[in-house]
Amino acid sequence: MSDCQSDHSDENEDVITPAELIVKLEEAWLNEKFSPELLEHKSEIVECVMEQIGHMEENLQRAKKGDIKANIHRMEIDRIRFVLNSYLRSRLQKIEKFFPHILEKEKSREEGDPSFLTAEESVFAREYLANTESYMNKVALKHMPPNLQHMDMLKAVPKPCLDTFVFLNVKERQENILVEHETDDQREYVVDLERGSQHLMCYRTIAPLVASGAVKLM
Amino acid sequence: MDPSEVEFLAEKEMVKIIPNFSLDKVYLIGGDLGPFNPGLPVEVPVWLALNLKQRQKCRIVPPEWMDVEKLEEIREQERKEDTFTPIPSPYYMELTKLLLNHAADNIPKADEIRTLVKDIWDTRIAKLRLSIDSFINQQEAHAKLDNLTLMEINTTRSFLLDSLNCMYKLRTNVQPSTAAEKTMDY
Amino acid sequence: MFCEKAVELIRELHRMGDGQLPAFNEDGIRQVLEEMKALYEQNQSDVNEAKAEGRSELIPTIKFRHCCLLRNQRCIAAYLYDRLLRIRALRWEYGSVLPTNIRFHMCAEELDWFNQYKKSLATYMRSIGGDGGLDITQDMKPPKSLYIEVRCLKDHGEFEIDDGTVILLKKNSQHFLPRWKCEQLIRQGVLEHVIS
Amino acid sequence: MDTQSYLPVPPGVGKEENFFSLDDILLSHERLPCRLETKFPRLGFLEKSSDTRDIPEGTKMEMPLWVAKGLYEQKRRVLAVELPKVYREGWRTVFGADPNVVDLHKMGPYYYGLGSQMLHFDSPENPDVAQAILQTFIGRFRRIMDSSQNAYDSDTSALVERLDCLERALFREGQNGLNAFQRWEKGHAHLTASNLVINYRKRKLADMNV
Repeated sequence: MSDCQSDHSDENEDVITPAELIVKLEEAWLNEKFSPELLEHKSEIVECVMEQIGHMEENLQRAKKGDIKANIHRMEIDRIRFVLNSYLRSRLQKIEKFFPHILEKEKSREEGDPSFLTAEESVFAREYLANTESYMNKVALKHMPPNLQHMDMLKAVPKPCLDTFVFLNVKERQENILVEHETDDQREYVVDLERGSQHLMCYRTIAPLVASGAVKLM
Repeated sequence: MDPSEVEFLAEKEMVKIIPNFSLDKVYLIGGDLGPFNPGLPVEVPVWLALNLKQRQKCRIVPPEWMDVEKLEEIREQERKEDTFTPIPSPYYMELTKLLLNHAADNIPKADEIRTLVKDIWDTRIAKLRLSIDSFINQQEAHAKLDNLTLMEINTTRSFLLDSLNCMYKLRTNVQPSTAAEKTMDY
Repeated sequence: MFCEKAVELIRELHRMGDGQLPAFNEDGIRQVLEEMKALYEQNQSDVNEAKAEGRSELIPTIKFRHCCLLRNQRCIAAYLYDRLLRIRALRWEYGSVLPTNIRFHMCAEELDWFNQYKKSLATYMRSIGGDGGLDITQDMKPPKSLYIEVRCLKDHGEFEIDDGTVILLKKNSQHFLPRWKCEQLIRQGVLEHVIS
Repeated sequence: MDTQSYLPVPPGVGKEENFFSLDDILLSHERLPCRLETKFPRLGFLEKSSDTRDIPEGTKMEMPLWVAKGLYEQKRRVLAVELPKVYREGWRTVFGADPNVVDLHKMGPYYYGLGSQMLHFDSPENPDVAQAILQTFIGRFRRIMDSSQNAYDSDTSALVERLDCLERALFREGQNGLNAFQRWEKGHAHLTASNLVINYRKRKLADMNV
């Protein structure tokens, strides 16, 4: 990917239009909504979109009340803000659902690998863990016998299930995608994913394609 | 996903309106609209068309496919074929509802159109159930779902995905156990 | 059998499957903790006896009690964790100020957790995209740039709509308002959507 | 939908339980017929039929699944767990003939959950049990789907009464999808107060009436 969202490709930074930006936001929104795990953050998109909205809102300050043009702009802003909010909510919901695993993954991340959390999300996740652990301790664990005062949140909170099925739409043609046939391990087979075609299959097999943007979830 | 969110996506589709006001080009973040001139057709997203219509600032021109004869043809085709036939709009259901609810006076034979679209929907949903049943029965791992629309997927999404998830887990039971036993299950 | 009290806590929550928060069962928790204390002490003494006198036949009993201890721990932890999920939901359904009758159902530590959660969420929301931030607890439903008829269920005071007009929300008054502006107030039960 | 903010920890289904899942805790409270293969000193009071100090080796008694799992060891036999009737050959044959005739709620209500959990205990029958519960699920799927995608009526309610817990959850999910669509289809997607707010208000009223 080479657009305003990838911070590690400065040398071939392409300019994208605001319209393309909105398309990217909507795609990120739906991918996040439908993928069982937390996806890589898209804070560059979020920031660009917020900048656009802020800019537009500033202009609108000068508009007259009841101005039809201003009204149209406001309606559009409301729509974009909904997508933005819903996208960020989906992420927060997953962070709350899987926090020990997400933090563990961040910890074991190699230097230079992309982070899945934004800095702010990371603060939120760490606070959520600390808050929850401290609550459990104060109310119950510290009153338990010495050998039972510890609880491993990693084991207690369920992991995201990557074997879940997803619906997807193909953006870039893919060849030889391995499908594990459920009734027989020997009967694995491959499929080609034609551009524009739609499929129902296991998330684990296509997770890299969601990450690279070759397919989008629907 | 809530159906209102699918409808939200449908509202981005473009539709032709005939405005009764004039306005210069509007430079939206998502692209330019207009200019608007009284009596001259112009394409706008459905969300805007409906708002203008509610404020009596335009007449909506129904999409070409929203026509009794065309829909009858589609219905016959849908009934004849076992697979999902290509549909003229990926948001046919949402657009029908939106336009008929808010601009019925601009759409000839609105009631007939409502019935036809509902027939098409019902036929497709019945097919969808058949394919879900065979997917589960054959314990498939992949299905190609061309021409299925988002709203159609969405009505059965949670049910289908949860069912597949259960089946997957029960399938894992059948394979000789390799997973390490969890130690915290007391 | 041991751990019956602990499972009773779980049943109590399970019966309220819709996510409501029953009163914090302090007494139930205390009883489970007491049972754990007793099990632990019996085990300590049996472990010592097994070691000192070589009575290895006590081991199955010790293991049995240990299972019970772990079970009790799991039930209490699951009880508390599920309550947190319900309390979290309140932040999203009600906003940051909870009605007294709900606060009444929470223990002091739960209130602490709730306050900290509110704070973390607020910090996060303020930090989104540079200045000003974004209130993501708003816009829960897609905007409908359409107007709807609403009736006011209680006095709410002045209310500004998007074109800058200010209207007075008086009990039983009816208004024709942009739909998205009403969403939050309808969820809170201040306004009611009137269907003609 | 975003507005349904309470998202409980789901059950694990299959062999793994979710530690925090209320459903899984209740499932693991199901009792299993067991035979103790060793003496349990000083626990005699747990066994109602006797008043001895110890539970002697060879005692047959029912134990909750969590005890059985906790004590079970493959190498050293502490206790043997009997397969509940519904998973044995007799019933497997009945299920094989027509899984739809069985009242899985009466026979369960955790038919799939408990069946999967039984695989933790070594038995030559395990592959057949695993196969039987999978085939039962597949065999009953069509009816659950069809009924969950139709309006709720007396026929459906009779069917739902005979569903196991997992099937009921699926049925509800199907109904939710259908209801959400129908509500949308009916038009003006009526905005309402949050469910939690309404329920609390109801309870407040009930409290006042006391």
